[in-house]
Amino acid sequence: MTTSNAIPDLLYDEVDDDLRASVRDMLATRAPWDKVLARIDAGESYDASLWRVIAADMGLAGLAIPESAGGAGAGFRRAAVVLEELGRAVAPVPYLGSAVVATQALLRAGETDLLAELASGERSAALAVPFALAPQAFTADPAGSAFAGNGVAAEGDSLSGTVKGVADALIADVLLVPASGRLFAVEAADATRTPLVSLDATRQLADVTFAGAVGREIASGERAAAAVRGALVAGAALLASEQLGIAEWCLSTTVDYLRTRYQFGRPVGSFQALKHRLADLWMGVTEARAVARYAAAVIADDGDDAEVAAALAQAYCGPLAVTAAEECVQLHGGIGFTWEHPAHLYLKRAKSASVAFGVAARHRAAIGSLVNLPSS
Amino acid sequence: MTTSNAIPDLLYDEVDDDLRASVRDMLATRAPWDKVLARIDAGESYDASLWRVIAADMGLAGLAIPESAGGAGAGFRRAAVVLEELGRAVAPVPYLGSAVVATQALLRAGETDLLAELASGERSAALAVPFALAPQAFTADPAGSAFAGNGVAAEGDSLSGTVKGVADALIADVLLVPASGRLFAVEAADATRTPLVSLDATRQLADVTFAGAVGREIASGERAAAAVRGALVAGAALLASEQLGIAEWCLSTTVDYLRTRYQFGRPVGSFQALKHRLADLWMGVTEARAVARYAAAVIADDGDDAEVAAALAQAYCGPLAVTAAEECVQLHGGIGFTWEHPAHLYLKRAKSASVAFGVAARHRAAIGSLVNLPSS
Amino acid sequence: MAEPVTAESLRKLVAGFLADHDPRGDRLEFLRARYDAGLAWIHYPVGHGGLGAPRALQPVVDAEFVAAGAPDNNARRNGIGLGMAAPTILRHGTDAQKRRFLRPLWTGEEVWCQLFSEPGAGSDLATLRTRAVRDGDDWVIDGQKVWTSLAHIARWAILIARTDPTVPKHQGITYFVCDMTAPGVEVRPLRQATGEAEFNEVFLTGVRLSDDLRLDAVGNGWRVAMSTLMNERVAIGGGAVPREGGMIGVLTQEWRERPELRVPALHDELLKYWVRAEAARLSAARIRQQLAVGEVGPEGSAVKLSFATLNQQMTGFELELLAGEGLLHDTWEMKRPEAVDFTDRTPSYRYLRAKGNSIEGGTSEILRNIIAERVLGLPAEPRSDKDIPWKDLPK
Amino acid sequence: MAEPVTAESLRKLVAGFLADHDPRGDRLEFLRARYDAGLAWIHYPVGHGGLGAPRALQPVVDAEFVAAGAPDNNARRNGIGLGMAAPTILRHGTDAQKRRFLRPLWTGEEVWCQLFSEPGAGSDLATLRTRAVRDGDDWVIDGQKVWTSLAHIARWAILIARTDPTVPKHQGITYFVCDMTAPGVEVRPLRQATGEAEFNEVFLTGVRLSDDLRLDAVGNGWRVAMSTLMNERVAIGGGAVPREGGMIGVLTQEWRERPELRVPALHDELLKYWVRAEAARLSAARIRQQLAVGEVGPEGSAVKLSFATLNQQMTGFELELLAGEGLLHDTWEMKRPEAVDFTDRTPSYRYLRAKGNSIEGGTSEILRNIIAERVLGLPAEPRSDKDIPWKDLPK
Repeated sequence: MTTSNAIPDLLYDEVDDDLRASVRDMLATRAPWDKVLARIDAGESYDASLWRVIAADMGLAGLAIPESAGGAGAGFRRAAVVLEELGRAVAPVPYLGSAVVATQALLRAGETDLLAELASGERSAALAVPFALAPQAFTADPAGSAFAGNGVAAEGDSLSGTVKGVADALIADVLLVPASGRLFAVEAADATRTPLVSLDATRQLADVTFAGAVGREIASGERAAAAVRGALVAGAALLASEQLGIAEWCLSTTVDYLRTRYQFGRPVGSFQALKHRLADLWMGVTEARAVARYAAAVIADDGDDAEVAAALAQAYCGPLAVTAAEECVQLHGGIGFTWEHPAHLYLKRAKSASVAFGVAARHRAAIGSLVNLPSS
Repeated sequence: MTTSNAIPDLLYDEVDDDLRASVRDMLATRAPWDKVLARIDAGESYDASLWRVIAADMGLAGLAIPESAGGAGAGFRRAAVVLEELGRAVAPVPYLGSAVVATQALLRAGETDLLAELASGERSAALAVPFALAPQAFTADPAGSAFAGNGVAAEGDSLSGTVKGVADALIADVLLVPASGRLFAVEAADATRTPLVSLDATRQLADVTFAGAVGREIASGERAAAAVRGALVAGAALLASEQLGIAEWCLSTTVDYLRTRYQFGRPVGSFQALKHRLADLWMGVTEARAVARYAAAVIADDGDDAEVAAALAQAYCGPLAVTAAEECVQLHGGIGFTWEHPAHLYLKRAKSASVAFGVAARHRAAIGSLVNLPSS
Repeated sequence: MAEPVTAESLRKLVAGFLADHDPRGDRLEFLRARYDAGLAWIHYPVGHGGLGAPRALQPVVDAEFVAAGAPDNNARRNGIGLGMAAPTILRHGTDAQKRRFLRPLWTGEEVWCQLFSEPGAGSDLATLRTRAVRDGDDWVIDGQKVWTSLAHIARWAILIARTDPTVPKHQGITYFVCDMTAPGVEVRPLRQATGEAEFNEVFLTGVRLSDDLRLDAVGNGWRVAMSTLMNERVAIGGGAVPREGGMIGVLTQEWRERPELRVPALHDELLKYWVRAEAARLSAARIRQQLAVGEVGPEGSAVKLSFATLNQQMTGFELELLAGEGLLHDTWEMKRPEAVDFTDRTPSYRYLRAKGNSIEGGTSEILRNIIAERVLGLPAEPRSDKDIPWKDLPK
Repeated sequence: MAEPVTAESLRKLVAGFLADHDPRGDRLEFLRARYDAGLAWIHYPVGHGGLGAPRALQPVVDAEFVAAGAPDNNARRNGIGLGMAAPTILRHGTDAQKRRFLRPLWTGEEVWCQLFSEPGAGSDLATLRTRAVRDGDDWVIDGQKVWTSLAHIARWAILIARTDPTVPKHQGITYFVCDMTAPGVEVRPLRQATGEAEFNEVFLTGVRLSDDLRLDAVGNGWRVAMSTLMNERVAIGGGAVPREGGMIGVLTQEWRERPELRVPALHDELLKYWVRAEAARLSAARIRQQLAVGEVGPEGSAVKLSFATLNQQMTGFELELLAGEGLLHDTWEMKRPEAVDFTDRTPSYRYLRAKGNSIEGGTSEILRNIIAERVLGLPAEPRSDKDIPWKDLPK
């Protein structure tokens, strides 16, 4: 049984607060929700210029990359603050995929060249696995010839096969591809990326096909498996901060609306049934914040409890963000169900995120295995 | 897959209404809740004189027994109306155990002598299995030498062993005992019945021990197994009507209280959060009524859907009655948590009943098997 | 009708009608004749498409026409007309109004829509701002309506508007039939979270309606509107469903046919939905049995409420069950469907569309208020808005 | 204290104190000396058991005394005194009151109870009916209080009573210290659903309290009581728990040690509780971290609310997990426990006792109101009872 009774610092420090303020300001200017929505109507997807500002100009892509590899050495705890703000703004940028998942894969694999490129914000990367793949579902094949969870095989350095429903691949410059027990870096231009109509159009998925593309081996064997699994664990853990941001936006937007909307001669927010629901939601958000901060801290500190923390994060924060978004739609009444109100963007992002890295039920089952609570 | 799209009559007819009124009147006079509570304080259990009135004087023990066997031939649908009222009054009588479970066992076994005694109300019987035994957990041993679910073995007509936590045995004259693939009738006086301090003191459980007691064989082999299983299915199905009665009492008592209790210068029942909870509870009670009536009708008609109907009844009505009782305690505030208020009697009866014949989760699993929704 | 109407006598009547009218002939002619023969909605009065017969016998008549391969009136396309406008006109309209509107409504020649909801009103419908000002024999309408399905194909609308802002809000409302072809009526698509524009916004600018389009007395509109909405809820509480009908059937089919989707931890949740769906189905059936013997209860609201909750939860569960597949959608292009086609669309559409179930036709919150007050008899909230002139209300 | 107090300086102080006082000597003498040395509650002022030191350093002092095997003040037996009466007396009492009450309170010589709740008041505490009428230098108290734990062993009580029924309810209340040995104080056990009498009813009949037992000004009792209750909620939000501490630990232990109880359909539910318990634990830890750096937020209410909900659900789940065993109880005889011993009792006791968690110390409904209004800033319900004289309120 894994127990972790020592609890790391779960608060934000002043640097976090400053970071949050600058990211929030920048997003309010460059990516207000109506611009995000307009991109969807225009059939566009990721916002490359916004990403350039975040990754290169503000230098946030390298937050979790050590200074030795050209990063800021600030760790995943601070990256989590950025993710909260990106969730709060449903921003269409590949921060999670590139600055968390791919970054962690490279860190675990011991790769440094590509890491330096990511740190500078020049290029971005995505791990070529299905967005819905749960960490615990990714296992190195015992024969060492393939990874479970995607459909790519390597012959020498030549890769073939298709990975379905990959997040953040459409905007990536480099794809990290697990194949035949090894982990490769492939130029994205050498793969065929088919955009998919996605429930969450602010993080559009793609099918990625390799037809003899040349890969550069980054790691193999145990190290490769650990890199991919570690990347998925970090993704699941840090996604919780995005989900927290989504939930906070939904709660505060709903509260603001109900304070000013009058019905039956009273502010709607004075009706007790709604007050109690919002109080419950606030409780959930409060707990989600502790859970998300814990997950970020454990990943940042490379703690023993990482798998539990990540599973807990997705078991709790995934459904909570969905509940927050659903309450936001419902308590706005008709207006919250329209295309011209941002609530649906949050609903789609929250629901999609709750499936990412595996649904909550899978994470609960993972906890059962990790803490010795077997099903039978 | 069992489907049952044809829906029987789920309403009450005038005879039901009259029956309900007479049972309710009698219980209001003879077994108001403070008398029920006083029995508990006095360390007494079942109310034998009340049972005599119900079983013999009012002739209700034989409702579901055919006229040919001395009963009223009115069927389980009407017995369900009696059970609703008994639940509503948390009455300490063995109607479920004797007039439903034991009666159904005898009907299935084709026994008539004892059935006639039950019909007349002269004697009562209980099936000697644990109260928490789920119908689907009771299976005849393939070797035919014992039944799973209780611990009694027969050598010839001599029975030995102990059954734990049997309901309605303390007041029974005759025990129906599954043992070694056969079903026996044993004089209760020939067994040792150890009363247990029970969560629900209005239906006190007992451990029943046989030490070479002589049994009269009622059925054996397939017929015995079918009799016991059918009795448990009927018990699970009809218990739903008791649970409906509990839930209705809790809902209406709470509504009455909140209409007249003032806080903050208003009737407490005018606060919207409580109104919405009570509306949800009313919805649950409304659905529970349909489910309970369906279960009673299917058992009464010996329908193909009996096992699904019984599992559905316990999967839905068991938890609903518990919710109703819990809301009743909570919404009465402090007073509902005191010994001198009847709410705790309903809470204990509801919680205990939700475990009887197996908890809801077991019944859902049973439905999964019955309607071809396997777990993996 | 001297003889009591029975299933038998109705079958005979239909047979006689079919002998005289070829069900394979001109569709509209056939439907008009059916109306004139009193075989349209048989519980309506003679002369208005009915026979004054028990409503419970309608299925007998419909079944005979279906068996004969007769054309139907495409009821799905005119749900508001048939379910809401018609009963309201029947109850509150003049004889001339009934004669003018009911036949083309039933045959589907004229589609209806409903101009009740407003952006500023929401659940508190009675605060509506759309004004109707008397001008000679006409009324001049100005305002904005919203959530109007079918407005883009409708010939007529039922409309409520404020005729007196100086009295409390429920008292200053009047009910009209609005000519959707009148100058000043502008219909714009209203797009939802699904990307589709199933509804419309309707802008009314100086729309002139003659006074004979007014339904019932001036100032009596709220009462009339309430009877319209009652009909809506009865309609929603509607038809019989087999076990595993509707959304639970989608889930059980996926579970049975695609073993690779089965995650043990989702099994009990699936069965919980099965139990709740079956309980809701039996409960709806019991309510129909009550209706059939005349015990009309308030349980219809419960059916709508439990449907909305369950449908939302089950569509959410479907996306979890499908995992990666559930993250895909078909298109975000704006379409204008005439009817909601729930089960044939993508799971993502179902999930999003179901979110409207607890808003449209009375929010779940309002339904809970109704149950608490009208069924359980719990006291109303303290209200300050019932006695104040509409113009002085906080908004 | 010129020097800033540090953990180091405190350890030195305790060491010095221990050098002078044998922790194995007379218990009461030791405790009194500890109080007089300012090492009781170090954040209290000098002269009243403290050093005016940061509260966060208290654990340092306590740990030193524990390590030395010193006797403690049996804080559990006097929770109301320590958690509620003491801070209120400190803040609102006269110097004489502080000197009279605080030392024997801290040492445990005098146990305290709380006379706030009344049968007719409930969550609307301010409607209380207990009267206090001035008579010379005394006040004469008449009324009935309820839910009074420890009343049967208490020497003193904090009491609120109505001194002016002609003003609105919050304004006519005064706060007293009640002498539980005074004539006219009658304590009767109040039995709960568990069968035990953990609480009492207290009948006050012509009880005379001298005016120097009044705390703060006449008519100021409500404000004082609010500060008392604030302390209660902070106290409930209390201590650190290891992973799987409390009720979730009971469940996980049963699941691990008794494989025969494992029903697959209960597995995911157990894990759901695990997740929620761990989230609640981390959240409580985060709140303690905030408190430690001085960010006192309203999250304490959330800890109490989520504890109550989760504890009730988990104790209910335990009975389902145990099936037949869960249907048994130990005894229905009336007992009078001095403290709630949760984990060592039967599962049936836990289930029943947990029902009180959402009522005692502020109902979950009231806590939700507090969160909605004070944290989220949602508007209050319209209220008519704030400006009406108490005597004219509907009751």
